[in-house]
Amino acid sequence: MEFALLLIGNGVLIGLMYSLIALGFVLVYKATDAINFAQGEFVMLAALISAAVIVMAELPFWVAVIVALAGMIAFSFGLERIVLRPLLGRPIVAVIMATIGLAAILRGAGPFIFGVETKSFSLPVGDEPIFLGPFILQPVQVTGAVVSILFLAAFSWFFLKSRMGIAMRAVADNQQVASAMGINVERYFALAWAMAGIVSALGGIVWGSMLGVDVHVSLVGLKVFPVVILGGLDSVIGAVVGGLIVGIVENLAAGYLDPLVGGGTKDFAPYVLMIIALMVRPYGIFGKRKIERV
Amino acid sequence: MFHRESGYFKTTYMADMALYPLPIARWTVGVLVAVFLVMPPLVTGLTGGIAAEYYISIVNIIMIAVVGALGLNILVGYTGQISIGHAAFMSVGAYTAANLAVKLDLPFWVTLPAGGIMAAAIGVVVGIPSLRIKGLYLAIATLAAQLIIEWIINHVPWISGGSQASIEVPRPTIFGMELRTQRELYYFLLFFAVIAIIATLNIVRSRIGRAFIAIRDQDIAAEIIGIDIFRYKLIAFAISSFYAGVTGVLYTYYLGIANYENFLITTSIDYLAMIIIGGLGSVLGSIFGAIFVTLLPIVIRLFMESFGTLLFTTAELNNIIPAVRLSAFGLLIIVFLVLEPEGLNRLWRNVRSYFRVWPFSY
Amino acid sequence: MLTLNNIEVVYDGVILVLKGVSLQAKEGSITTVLGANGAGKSTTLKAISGVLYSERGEVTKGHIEFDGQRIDGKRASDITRLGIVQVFEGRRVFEHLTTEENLIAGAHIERELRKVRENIDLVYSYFPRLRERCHQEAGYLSGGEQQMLAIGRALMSRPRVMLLDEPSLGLAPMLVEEIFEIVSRLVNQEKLTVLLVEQNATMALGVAEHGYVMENGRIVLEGPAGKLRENSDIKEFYLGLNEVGSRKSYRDVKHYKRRKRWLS
Amino acid sequence: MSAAETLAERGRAAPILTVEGVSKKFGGVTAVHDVSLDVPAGAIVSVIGPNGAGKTSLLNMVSGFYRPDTGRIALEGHDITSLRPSQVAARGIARTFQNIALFSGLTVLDNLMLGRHVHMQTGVLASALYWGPALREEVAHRERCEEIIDFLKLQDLRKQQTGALSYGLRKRVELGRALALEPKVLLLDEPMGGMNQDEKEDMARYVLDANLERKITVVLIEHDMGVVMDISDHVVVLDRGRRIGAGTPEEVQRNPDVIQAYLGTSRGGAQA
Amino acid sequence: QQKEIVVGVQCDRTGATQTVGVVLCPGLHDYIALINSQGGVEGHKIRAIEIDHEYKVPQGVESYERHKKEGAVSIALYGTPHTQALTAKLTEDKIPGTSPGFGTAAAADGKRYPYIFPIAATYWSQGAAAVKFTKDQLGGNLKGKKVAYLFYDNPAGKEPLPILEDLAKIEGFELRTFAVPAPGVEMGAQVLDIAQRFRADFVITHLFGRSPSVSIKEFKRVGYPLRKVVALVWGSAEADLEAAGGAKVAEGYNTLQFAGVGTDYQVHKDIIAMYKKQGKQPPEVMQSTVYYNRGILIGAVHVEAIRNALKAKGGNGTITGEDVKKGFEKIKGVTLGGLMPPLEITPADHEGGGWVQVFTVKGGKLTKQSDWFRAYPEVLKKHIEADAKKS
Ligand SMILES: Nc1ncnc2c1ncn2[C@@H]1O[C@H](COP(=O)(O)OP(=O)(O)OP(=O)(O)O)[C@@H](O)[C@H]1O
Ligand SMILES: Nc1ncnc2c1ncn2[C@@H]1O[C@H](COP(=O)(O)OP(=O)(O)OP(=O)(O)O)[C@@H](O)[C@H]1O
Ligand SMILES: [Mg+2]
Ligand SMILES: [Mg+2]
Repeated sequence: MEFALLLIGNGVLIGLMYSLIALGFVLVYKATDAINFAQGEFVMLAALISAAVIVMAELPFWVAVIVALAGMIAFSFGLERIVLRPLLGRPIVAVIMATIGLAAILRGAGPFIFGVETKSFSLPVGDEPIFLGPFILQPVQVTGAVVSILFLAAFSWFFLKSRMGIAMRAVADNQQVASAMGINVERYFALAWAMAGIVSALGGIVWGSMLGVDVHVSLVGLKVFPVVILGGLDSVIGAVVGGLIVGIVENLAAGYLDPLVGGGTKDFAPYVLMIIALMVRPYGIFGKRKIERV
Repeated sequence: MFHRESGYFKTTYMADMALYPLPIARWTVGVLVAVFLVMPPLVTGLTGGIAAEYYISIVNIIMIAVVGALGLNILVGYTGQISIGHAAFMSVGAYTAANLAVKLDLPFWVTLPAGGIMAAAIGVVVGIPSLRIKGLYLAIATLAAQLIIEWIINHVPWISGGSQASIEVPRPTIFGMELRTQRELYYFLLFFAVIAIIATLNIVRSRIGRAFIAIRDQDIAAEIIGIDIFRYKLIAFAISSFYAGVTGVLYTYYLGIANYENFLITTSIDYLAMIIIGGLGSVLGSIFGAIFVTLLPIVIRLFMESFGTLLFTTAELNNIIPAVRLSAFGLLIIVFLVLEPEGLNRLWRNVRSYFRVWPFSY
Repeated sequence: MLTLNNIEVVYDGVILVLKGVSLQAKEGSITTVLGANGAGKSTTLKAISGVLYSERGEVTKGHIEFDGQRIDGKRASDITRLGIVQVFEGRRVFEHLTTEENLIAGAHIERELRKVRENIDLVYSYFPRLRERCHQEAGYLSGGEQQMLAIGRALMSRPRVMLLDEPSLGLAPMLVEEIFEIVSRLVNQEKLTVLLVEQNATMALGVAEHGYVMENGRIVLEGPAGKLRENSDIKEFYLGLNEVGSRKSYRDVKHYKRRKRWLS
Repeated sequence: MSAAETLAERGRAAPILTVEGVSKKFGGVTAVHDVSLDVPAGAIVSVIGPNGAGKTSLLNMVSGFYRPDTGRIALEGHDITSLRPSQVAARGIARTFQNIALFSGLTVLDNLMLGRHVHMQTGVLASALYWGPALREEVAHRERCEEIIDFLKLQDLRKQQTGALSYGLRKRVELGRALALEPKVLLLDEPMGGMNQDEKEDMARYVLDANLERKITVVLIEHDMGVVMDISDHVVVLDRGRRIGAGTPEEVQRNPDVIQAYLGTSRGGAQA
Repeated sequence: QQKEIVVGVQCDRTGATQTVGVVLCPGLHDYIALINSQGGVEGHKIRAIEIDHEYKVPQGVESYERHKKEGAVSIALYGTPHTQALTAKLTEDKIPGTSPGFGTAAAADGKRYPYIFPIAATYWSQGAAAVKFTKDQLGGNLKGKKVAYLFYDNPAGKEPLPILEDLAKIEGFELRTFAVPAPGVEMGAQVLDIAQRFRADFVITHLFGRSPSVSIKEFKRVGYPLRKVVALVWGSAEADLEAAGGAKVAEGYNTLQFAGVGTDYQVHKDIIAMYKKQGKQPPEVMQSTVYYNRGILIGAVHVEAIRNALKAKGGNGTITGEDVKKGFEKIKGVTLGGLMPPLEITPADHEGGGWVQVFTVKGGKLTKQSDWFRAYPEVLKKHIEADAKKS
């Protein structure tokens, strides 16, 4: 029983770390209807920037945070401007493909620019495990979880209550009409990408310090899919709840299912759960359903 | 394929509905077929035996890719169901054929359709969620299918042939002749590529294909005019996975081994890239896309190899080429999408419609 | 106050849709544009509001002036800031936003929160039905309610000019009247200028001061609404009246009837 | 044949479509409440009512798109209440949509051919071959579609993509697609919406011709009272999901409930 | 007579295993350049044509055909799926290919796979060696001990399983397996299980990519001593330690190596001298000695094979893939000052003995812990023979 509790504890923390990455994905989808297949590479880029500042330039951690935030915001702005804006209103698969192309560019150019060797840095929270009852918590993961929850609160408020948030949802709903309401559609798209950039920057720092920094960091992008689908592609709270579910299910699967079937079920257990969940709720737990009327 | 339409009148519906209603188009197709038939000896004559093997090997890989891309386009381009798990069906086909070929000693003309049918059956199962799940949610459900199929192959030795998950397959034989060299495999692959192309052209212009497009454009209306959309989505999944299964089998015979690590998500994404870049909902686009995605990295590399030495040393080049090739691949995809989001096929049509009235442009 | 001078509009770089359209909307009155399907009425409105560009359309000739300022080529959001707002054909509410959020989005250019609240109350006073549905997702409102919301949303920015595209489309007769009444009231009370595109010519010519008839991308007839109502072609093709002025029955329409086109 | 005679004659015809006490709720909203309706074979029956009255929802239930919470729908005496839309279509009910729902990537001809989907049989293998029976079937059905093309005067547009057509033409193609199904009952949801007088007259003509020449029973939703009163044999009025009146056009026009809920009193109403 | 002898080099500098490729391939090239700068092999320059295949099989096939076109007499393969995919082609075309540390373990059998040369300890040999090391660490007796096997859940990860299971029976220890599925960025549950539920006495890990470093971090977190962990060859590089937070964090961690570690070998001095002579700095990747040295090893084996082939031809005439294959099969006694194991490749044994060395993290550095050794050859032989019978 205690083992199960420990597994769940693991799952909660790692799940919230997944959410951190999923949030960036959800923001972009929610505001611009674009699926960002380069989310993992975004995180990798942020991690590379932070590592460059800390390891190569040997500057303090907080400088790295600022540079990574600024860098990712600038990058997202540029990306929106150069790549995604011309694709506005084009078929959704074109946007998907563009982000796949972007992922290739980042994977090719990122290590080339920032150096191929693996770099590591640690968060100022230290490396010593925290003991909390039976739980042994890794400070990095705790940090990631806290950041995730902070973002959840901030973004939930933003979209539900703030006028900018409402405007952003209006843009997502119908760009043309939104522009006729005096909403500067491009600016909101840029804003959405910048927000995704911010989340990715922090995701990159946390994951980068956990995994060590090189191209492999981008692998965490793969974890996003079951998370966002379970929670609902366009739901901020969904990203967090989805992350928690995936984290917990993964851990329980590894703890209890693996010994039975003799293989790593961790990766596909969440996917199986996801399909079952989708059969019941086709738009995820919190996703909004498409309004279909004739 | 530059043809002019004026001057030909069709007197029967049959003539109006032919695949290539204009004589000039029939001629072009004829010439193309002839070119493809004589290509290997021609290339061999021009470049010498070993070099020819290389060039033909590239054509061979493209022809295999064409089959897979056509299948995926039926599902994604024509029926509008995005799939990111296409490669998994290829591995289903590959292992089915490999097991039949090794355990039961069956020849390729049995294992090939068998691989296709098995993949189609699994495809139908994977398609079942499409009853309720739509759009991107479905796309990611197919990603799940990819992972689950990979997992099963990896963990069931009876399918995978052991912990290495690879099964060596004897080369295909025709009339007692074993096909080994690229030149010999060329005709083998060409045969199936052509069949796949013709079958796709026929399917998409007939009742089934129209139903697919109807589902893609307006699923509610499709259902209300009498199309059982669930059934047709499953049919689309089945046909598409059949093609994928055949692709997997062809690939297995081409390599002489079945191995699921040839068919991971990256492969699925490559195929998706082919049809998006080539043009969704277009047979010609699938072919263009297969060519483009296969050739692009090779061309970029050859280009860099030829001109890079002017600026860099070989050691530097070894480091630069891969990075640049990957980035350039991504960049070209993006540039291309920004310029023509509807794909190569659209670009081709624009060129063609320009020439159609040429030299009397408006 | 709003003048279109000989404008041409091209879609996709090749499809010429408006071929030299000139018209004016007088301040504080309703000006209507009639015309068959595909004549280019909506395109005209989109050219004014600037949303044309998001449909790959472009004003290639002529100019559009508002208060003596050229506005063609400006971005849609900037034009809205000048006080011109379009109510789209076919309602086009933000489906996933609630009624109230739709209104808030409509007031995007209004900075003061207090004013936004005031405007919402004003809209609710015009359309009490909307208050009842204020927390309902707009996509599930009925057609009429969506139309009210679309107009109400446009009012939220306190525009000086409202471009109304077929407000009666799909609405029940009583509602059509109601909406036209409200529009007239807005024009009278709030000094709103309205450019109205309508298929329901009877209603449109009833409330408008001046009218234009558009055919195939050109203005083919214009005049005061009263005059237009008397025009025999208008009577037959837009009002459905026969020569003697009484309504003819749809059952009596012949299979092959005479078609009138002013120009082509 | 005067209108009155037709009606008397048709009133006696056996109902081809019967709707008995159907209701439909969405969350808290009752879209349709206990509505019954008999559609005599060969008649044109109009359903009118304010926006949100539940007219479209009623059609949606008939065509199988919504499943009624209660009640029963029958075609020629056979229960079709719980059939799926495609099965309903196969039984012979076709419809058009309030907001046009054509297959925009296909040509006019292909849209009509799709209308004939339920009458065709070709399977996957046969169509991959496109030879023999498959080809013969295509040709045979192409002929039927050509008849409809002639009927609706769409000859020039056969090979045009429907996405590029004008609104009025798209509505006509949609009617054509429904007719291609060779339905027993045709459901039309605001076929004249967004049209000008001229086009409405054309559309009314086509509907009447389909009814008289092709003997198709028509259920019509329309807000243009001029059209409704002129061409329908029978009118049913809904309000807030309930049936508040029914009868001949004249009766309905005099019904005070209907006037209060729907028609109002002035020009916008009857356009007369 | 050939002026240049072409060797094909498949490499992954942009794919799933790029962190290996960017270090390993330069090592290989540097060694060949060194040989060329010393006058080549028997007077022949060697041209190593590298093609990056992005760890994708179709590109691997294309690169193979390209190498063939360029006239390659041997090919340094890279990647298990690629090796599998090309096995048939290599045999048909009679071009030998090397697959150190990947490919099938059964390919050690030169009779069965005449043109595939693992040239280094296969996963079977590594598994056996890891058990031997475990036994030594646990005081020479494994009876009743608990050994955990933490592996990447793909064919390569699963390959040592039959050997481990067999040895568990022979040595009487309890083996439990823990799979880490791709992408392996998280394994909290498995490590927790090993440390707190199973309570393993020793852990053998066989992980790839990012997962070795994640395993180190997780073991640290749950407080499991790293000195009771031994990693097979792809979890043993400096990069893995760095990613885990630096070598000091990983104190005690044991690694299996099939090439020497560090830069204290003569070749390194020679390579540095070569760069100096060209007026250049030696490449930074040289500091990643685990992979760099493996690159050297691969280069050296190819060079030796070619040397043997040329010698057999008596210095004149052109050598073919078939000649080089025979050249491989004569390799013996090449040590590069201890960087290479006492390799002895024969027509029957393409693995060359299956030697490994253990290096342990001590004082923030990978330090040599054992000499070259191999373990349980009889068990391995039995498996190779059984596998050959299967087909
Ligand atoms: N985005 C577009 N791209 C290309 N052509 C267009 C586009 N929008 C409209 N058109 C064409 O421009 C012409 C005029 O269209 P418009 O919508 O302005 O007509 P309308 O007068 O408003 O008709 P309706 O009464 O049907 O609304 C039509 O022929 C239409 O096909
Ligand atoms: N799928 C649905 N989900 C939720 N509510 C719905 C749905 N379909 C219809 N409604 C509601 O049911 C009621 C009736 O709608 P319906 O579309 O049938 O009206 P209608 O009579 O056709 O109106 P109109 O004349 O405006 O087309 C409305 O209040 C509508 O909001
Ligand atoms: Mg319009
Ligand atoms: Mg309706």
